[in-house]
Amino acid sequence: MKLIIAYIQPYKLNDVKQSLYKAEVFKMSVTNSLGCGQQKGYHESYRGVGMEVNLLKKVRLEIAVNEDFVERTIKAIIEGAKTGQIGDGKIFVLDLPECIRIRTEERGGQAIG
Amino acid sequence: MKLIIAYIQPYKLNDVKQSLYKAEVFKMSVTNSLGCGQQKGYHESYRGVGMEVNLLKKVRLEIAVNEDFVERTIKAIIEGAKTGQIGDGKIFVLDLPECIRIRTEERGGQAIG
Amino acid sequence: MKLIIAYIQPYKLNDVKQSLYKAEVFKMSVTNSLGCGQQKGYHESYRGVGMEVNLLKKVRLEIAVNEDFVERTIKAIIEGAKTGQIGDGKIFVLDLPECIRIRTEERGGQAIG
Amino acid sequence: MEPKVIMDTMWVLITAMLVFFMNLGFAAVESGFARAKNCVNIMSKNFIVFAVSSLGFLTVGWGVMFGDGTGLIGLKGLFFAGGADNSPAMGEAYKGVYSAISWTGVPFWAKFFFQLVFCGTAATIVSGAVCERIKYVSFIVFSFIMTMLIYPVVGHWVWGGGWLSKLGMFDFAGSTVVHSVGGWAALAGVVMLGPRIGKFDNGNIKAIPGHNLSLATLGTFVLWFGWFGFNPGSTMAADPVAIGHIAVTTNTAAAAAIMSATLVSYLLIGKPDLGMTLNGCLAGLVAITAPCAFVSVGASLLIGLIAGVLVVLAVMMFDRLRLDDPVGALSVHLVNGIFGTICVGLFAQDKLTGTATGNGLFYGGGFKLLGYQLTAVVSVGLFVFVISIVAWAVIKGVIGLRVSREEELRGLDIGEHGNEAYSGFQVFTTE
Amino acid sequence: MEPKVIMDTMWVLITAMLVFFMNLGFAAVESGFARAKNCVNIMSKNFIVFAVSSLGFLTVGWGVMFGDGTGLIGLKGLFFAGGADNSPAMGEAYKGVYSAISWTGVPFWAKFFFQLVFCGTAATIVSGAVCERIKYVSFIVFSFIMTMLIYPVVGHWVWGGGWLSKLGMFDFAGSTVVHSVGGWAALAGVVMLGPRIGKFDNGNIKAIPGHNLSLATLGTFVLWFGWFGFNPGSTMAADPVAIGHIAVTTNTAAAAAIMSATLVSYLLIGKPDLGMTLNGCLAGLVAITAPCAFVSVGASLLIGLIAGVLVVLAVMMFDRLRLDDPVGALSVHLVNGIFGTICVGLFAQDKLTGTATGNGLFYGGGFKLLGYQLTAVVSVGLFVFVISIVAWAVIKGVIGLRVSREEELRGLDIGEHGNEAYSGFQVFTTE
Amino acid sequence: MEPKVIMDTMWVLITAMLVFFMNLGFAAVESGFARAKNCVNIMSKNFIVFAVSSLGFLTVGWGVMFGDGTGLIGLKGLFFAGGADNSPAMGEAYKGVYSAISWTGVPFWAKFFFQLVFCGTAATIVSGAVCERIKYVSFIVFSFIMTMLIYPVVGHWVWGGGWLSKLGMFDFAGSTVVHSVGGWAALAGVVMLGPRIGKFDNGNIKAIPGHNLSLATLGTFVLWFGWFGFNPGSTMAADPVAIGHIAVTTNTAAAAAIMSATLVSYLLIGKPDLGMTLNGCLAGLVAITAPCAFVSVGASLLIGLIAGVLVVLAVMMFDRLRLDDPVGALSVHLVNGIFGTICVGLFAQDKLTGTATGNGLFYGGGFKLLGYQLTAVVSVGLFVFVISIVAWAVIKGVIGLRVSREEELRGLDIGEHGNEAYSGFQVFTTE
Ligand SMILES: Nc1ncnc2c1ncn2[C@@H]1O[C@H](COP(=O)(O)OP(=O)(O)O)[C@@H](O)[C@H]1O
Ligand SMILES: Nc1ncnc2c1ncn2[C@@H]1O[C@H](COP(=O)(O)OP(=O)(O)O)[C@@H](O)[C@H]1O
Ligand SMILES: Nc1ncnc2c1ncn2[C@@H]1O[C@H](COP(=O)(O)OP(=O)(O)O)[C@@H](O)[C@H]1O
Repeated sequence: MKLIIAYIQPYKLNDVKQSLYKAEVFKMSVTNSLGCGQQKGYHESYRGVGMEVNLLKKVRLEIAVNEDFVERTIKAIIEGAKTGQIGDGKIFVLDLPECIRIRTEERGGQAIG
Repeated sequence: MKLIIAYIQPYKLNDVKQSLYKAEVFKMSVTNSLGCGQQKGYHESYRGVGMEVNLLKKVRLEIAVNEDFVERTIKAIIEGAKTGQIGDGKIFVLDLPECIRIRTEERGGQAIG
Repeated sequence: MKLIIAYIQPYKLNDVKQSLYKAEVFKMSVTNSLGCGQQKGYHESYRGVGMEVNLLKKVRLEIAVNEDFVERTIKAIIEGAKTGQIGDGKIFVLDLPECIRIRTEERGGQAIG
Repeated sequence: MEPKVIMDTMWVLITAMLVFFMNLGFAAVESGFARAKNCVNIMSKNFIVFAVSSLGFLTVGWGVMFGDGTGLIGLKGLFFAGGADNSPAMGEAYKGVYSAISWTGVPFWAKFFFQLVFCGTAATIVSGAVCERIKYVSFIVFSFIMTMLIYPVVGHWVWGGGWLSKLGMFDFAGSTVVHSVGGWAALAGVVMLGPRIGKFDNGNIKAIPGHNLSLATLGTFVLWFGWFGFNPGSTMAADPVAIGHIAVTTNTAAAAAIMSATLVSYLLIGKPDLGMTLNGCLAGLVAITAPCAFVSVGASLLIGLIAGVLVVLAVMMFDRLRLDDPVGALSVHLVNGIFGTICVGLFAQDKLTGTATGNGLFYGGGFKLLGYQLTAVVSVGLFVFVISIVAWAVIKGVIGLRVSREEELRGLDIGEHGNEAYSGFQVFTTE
Repeated sequence: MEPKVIMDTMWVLITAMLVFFMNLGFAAVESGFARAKNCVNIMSKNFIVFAVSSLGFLTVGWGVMFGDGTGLIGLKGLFFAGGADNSPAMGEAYKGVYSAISWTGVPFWAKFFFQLVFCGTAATIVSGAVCERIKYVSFIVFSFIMTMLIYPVVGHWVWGGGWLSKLGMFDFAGSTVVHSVGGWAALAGVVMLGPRIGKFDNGNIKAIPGHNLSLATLGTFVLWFGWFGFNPGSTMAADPVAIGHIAVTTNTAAAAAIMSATLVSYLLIGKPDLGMTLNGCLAGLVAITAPCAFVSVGASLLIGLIAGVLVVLAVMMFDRLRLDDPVGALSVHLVNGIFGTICVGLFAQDKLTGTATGNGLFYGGGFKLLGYQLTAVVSVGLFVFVISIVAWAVIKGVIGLRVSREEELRGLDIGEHGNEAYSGFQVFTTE
Repeated sequence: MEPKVIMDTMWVLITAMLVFFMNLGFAAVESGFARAKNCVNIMSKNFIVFAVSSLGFLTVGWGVMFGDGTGLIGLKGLFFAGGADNSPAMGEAYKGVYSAISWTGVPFWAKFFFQLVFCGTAATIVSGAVCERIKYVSFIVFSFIMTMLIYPVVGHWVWGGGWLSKLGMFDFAGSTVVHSVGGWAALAGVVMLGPRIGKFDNGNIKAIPGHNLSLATLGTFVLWFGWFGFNPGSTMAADPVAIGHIAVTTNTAAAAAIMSATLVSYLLIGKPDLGMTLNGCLAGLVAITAPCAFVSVGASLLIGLIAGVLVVLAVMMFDRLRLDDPVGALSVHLVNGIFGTICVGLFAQDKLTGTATGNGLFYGGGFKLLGYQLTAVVSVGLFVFVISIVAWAVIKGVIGLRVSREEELRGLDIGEHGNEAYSGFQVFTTE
């Protein structure tokens, strides 16, 4: 099993959810996050004092899937999130040795979905 | 070492903390998260326009433990979070090759606790 | 590649960012989190009823780097976050088999930076 | 029209507007002391309750309260405030069916508007105590009963020429008529509803912090501000000496109660709890409401100091009694409504600003006045509590009182209204 | 000076202050119904707009509105409210160039201040409808045009001795002059701007929830409160019977509209939507603004009930029409401004509080008065909509109307002001 | 009682209520400009400070300010406002120990209440400047000193028949007595406390954004609203011409200052900063406070324009001077309090609304009046700053001024009160 972590532009969340559903990936966890990358930040000021903001609002997805779902999940995320512009985001794939469904205490592959 | 990630129902956080303490797991990190899984969402509306909410509030736990603590930690989480109803949540277990305590720069097993 | 997760004191975020820049680590993701560790909590009360707060505000960093960057990244985080006092935080290092840049669909090492 | 009528009408209307504004204060205090997930529901309740009052008091309440009738209830001109009336004619000159309020020389609708905002206050007090678990519709139904029957009946006893006023009991601006009535009805609601999930888990009392103390503080400021309409306005005439005096007794009691409540909470809790400071202010205001025109500024200081102590102890007591009152409505309005009513019997000085109350106990008046005041406290308490229990019980039987456990956990905002109060904000609800 | 002048001046100034306070209400309602990322911008717009009005109305607006002139526009004493004037002299005794407002016996600057706050209200109405996408500077420019030209011209027609007043059309406190004018200008802005990104994606209507319904609720309370200055104050004289009557018709219409809007939204949407309840209140207030002094309390109840229904249907209709009005300004001010103006023609009772309006249709007055009212609705609508479209178009051409897509996505707070409204809070903006 | 007394009393009390309401405004502005973690503390300070003022001014302050005595201080009827007094008797007819304020014909407690709310304003100004680092108790102690000694002494000089009033210096509503006094005391506090952690790290100035600009905006609206009590009310008599005139000069100055502050911040910072717009409004209001009754509407426009520029430059200057004033209290109240006092000497027109001020410099009055005004600026500045430094120093020695570094980092809400302002919300505090 794999644990897929993806950072995307916040306003792309709905599109990514759509394309994940199309790919029959229905389960995920979403967190808001601040990201610092290639995308340049912006300038804020407060009462005459300026400040550079380089931590931009991003949405973090965490999706646990079985091996055979990895590629389609990645493709789905890209499909939903890609604009070709800097700031689109990243996908990280980790190995996931174990997974447990709390409700049933099932383990492994069948616990994921 | 292992990194245990668990998604639970928010109102179960205190119970889980209790059972983790009982299992002598004292260290953890907690983040709020939105989850989409088997549990069905609910309907909201705003000024006459409806919307389906399927991202439900969840609490995300991150617990790094040594091998010999893995099972008791999992058991403790289940004990605290399980209601037998859809939405109870998931536990993901990742390998954790390295761990450093910033304060002492200790590494590995003794840095975890 | 490795995925480095670090928990630090919130007010140390700027220092850590500085030292990471010095170490030429420019990309990261930041999330707020609540942590429970050695650092003792504090007492709150509300309308005459007391409560122990042991989940303290922490900042969570997630940084994906290539092997050759791992040590300097860890050093940079420690440099920025270390005060020698309880609560300084932890660094966790995970293996990162795969990494994709959504914008270009590049994979692996060159997608990280 | 001669100046006096004009000036009195301006005074009555402007102070009535200030009292109306207190609705905002109650909404802010009560929602601020509750959790974010129930904020829309509380705002809705506190918003619609004045609409309910306006219709309830217009259609029936006014008639029951001020219509000529028996010592117990008004009977004439019962519906739609439609009885004969030749206001602003006063006293002897008055010809109409609302003679109990013919002592003030302002046009009819000005009288009505002023009395309406007081009725609305009594109704809105209930909202806070029953919040975070009551069904929206059930609260609305109760509010109709409150404004068409419960409040007007007590109002008739004290201000509508009923038996208590005949007896010689005095409640200048409504410690009993408004605050105790609201408090008793709230207590009945709290009893019938039971505590919020998690409040008294396995025997120990859990703190359920309010989501927005800024809101609660602003709300308390607004109530303090509105009270300058509530008390000085209750002269229903621009009597310079009286309104000046009342403004100062009112403010002094509030100030003293703020200090004592803060100090006591510091001593008992270890730190000066903002919630207690705010409740202290309201406690002082409620306590001075009945005696504000009858007592000296010095006495108002003393009354305030005591009220501030009472409210802190009461908040803790109700917790011990396992009565879950999320906003402290009982400690503020019930406890101090009673205390304030009694204070008239203790601190009143005859004719201080005109009214012949006779002297209170501490001014050589003996127990006479105090006795009348206590009679009112007991009789009003009994009547309102019993009838409210019945009303809540009937509502419970017919449409139910409390939302489902699942809805309570997710929050009434989504359950009752399908709305979120703070869309976009990360709100972490672990209880 | 004799008492009457003093009392009238106090009344005019105090009610004017209440109307001024409505600026806070509009700011709170409009920002509460919008997203957190645009909150600073909306607050800025609603804050600066009254400064713009103050300068615009002082320099030119007042003269255009009240200066003696033609039936279409004021011409004398045009600039800096500087024409000859011997207020508080009234009627015959008045010698000056602002004779259209010489029916009220208060000093000149009191008249000016009262009229200014009304002008400010009309200007602030626009802010909400065009929010979350309009450039700050473009809004400021339009507000100058609004307060120096558009509002004063219509004001001249109805209140400045212009052709509509001569015709016999009646708008007591401004359903047409203030609310419809604001509404039409807002509609033109909405049309010229187009909807917010994501509102009408691929054909279906998307909900874009407001970020702070506490704020919106407090704001509505403040507006309700301020309306007791808006309507009763429009007597511009402390006439006891009239102001008491108006306070009650105003409040009753609001209460009725709250109930009907809540009920209708419950029936149509399935749950009682707080936003609709709040809009309902405002709808009732706008609708009763024109007729408040001319209709009975019973009629005001009916008017309110209808207004509450209208506003809910209107909100849904504008969505269907793909007109994106984030705060419901059109449904409240335009739709009910028109409705209220018409109600005068339907429910008016001659000389009810003094004014010789003649009777409305339902009181045997036939279609005469109704005809005048409709003439006003149509002519004002045409004039304001057309001139506003032109104004918006010119602004668009010269400085542009709408912020960039990127700025709109990130939020106007950062783009236009470089500020964040809720620094430190985790705000999750996925649209 | 004859109408005049009644009308004047109504005016005095109603405007006093508006000034009281400004406490809400200050609380909202100051907490909105601070961080979420210190919100409960600021709300507590701004809430309790009026209670402190009420008790301090009642027990001693009033007597020091208005008691007959020397040119420097009041001596008669010192305690508990308890001296002989036969108000509302005026002038000759007045028999009592508070003759300095016998020019107004309202009952005693009305005078007291009006003066109390001004004292409260001076005290509350300090709160904002010292926020986010001062100990709760230390602030309370200073507030007692402020309201029992510092403010009343200066008040005696200017309004209590003291040497400055004898000299012929004029401060109509308190640019000096209220705002400069508050400002100087605040400056002393800022100096003694030092900056917040992180504000001036390694030499450069860091922005520490406020947590809630909605709150700050609403607060500023409330202050603007309250100022219509502050300035027009300072007639302490319902003089129609004067109060109308003052309402318009007050509003015009605010409007002009808003525009100029916004423009200047746009030019200097690159974008129109909302915080500067809000401070601009307050700056205009503070600046017009002294001259509001003595200058023309045109002059008020000019005064406002300058005030708006001054406040923006001042905010930046204090940062450069490493004086950490989180809410801009110094720039608003101190700088513009001084500026406004000077404006009397520049723009005053003799007997414009009755008072014989003599003409200011720009109206051919030469430097005479200006000289008196400057004397007041300097003497008051010296007195208040020195005595405040001493007071702060003593408090520092005895109980300490500043919370621990650890507490400051975690926030004073938890440290001082054990509360959280926004329980449940994810607040990200990285400084
Ligand atoms: N090496 C990394 N470690 C952690 N997070 C990263 C890393 N690289 C990118 N991210 C996340 O992805 C987001 C988008 O990356 P960015 O470089 O701005 O866009 P792009 O990858 O298209 O150049 C960043 O804001 C950050 O949250
Ligand atoms: N495959 C997954 N990847 C990421 N998060 C998941 C996954 N499955 C479940 N979750 C998280 O666990 C929560 C509970 O899962 P859910 O399916 O609703 O309950 P149950 O597992 O009892 O059926 C979800 O809301 C989501 O946050
Ligand atoms: N085993 C662990 N698993 C997850 N998070 C941890 C663990 N140990 C520490 N943390 C995180 O690191 C933070 C600091 O740890 P703490 O023990 O308080 O400091 P120190 O490591 O210096 O003793 C904690 O608040 C928690 O967020």
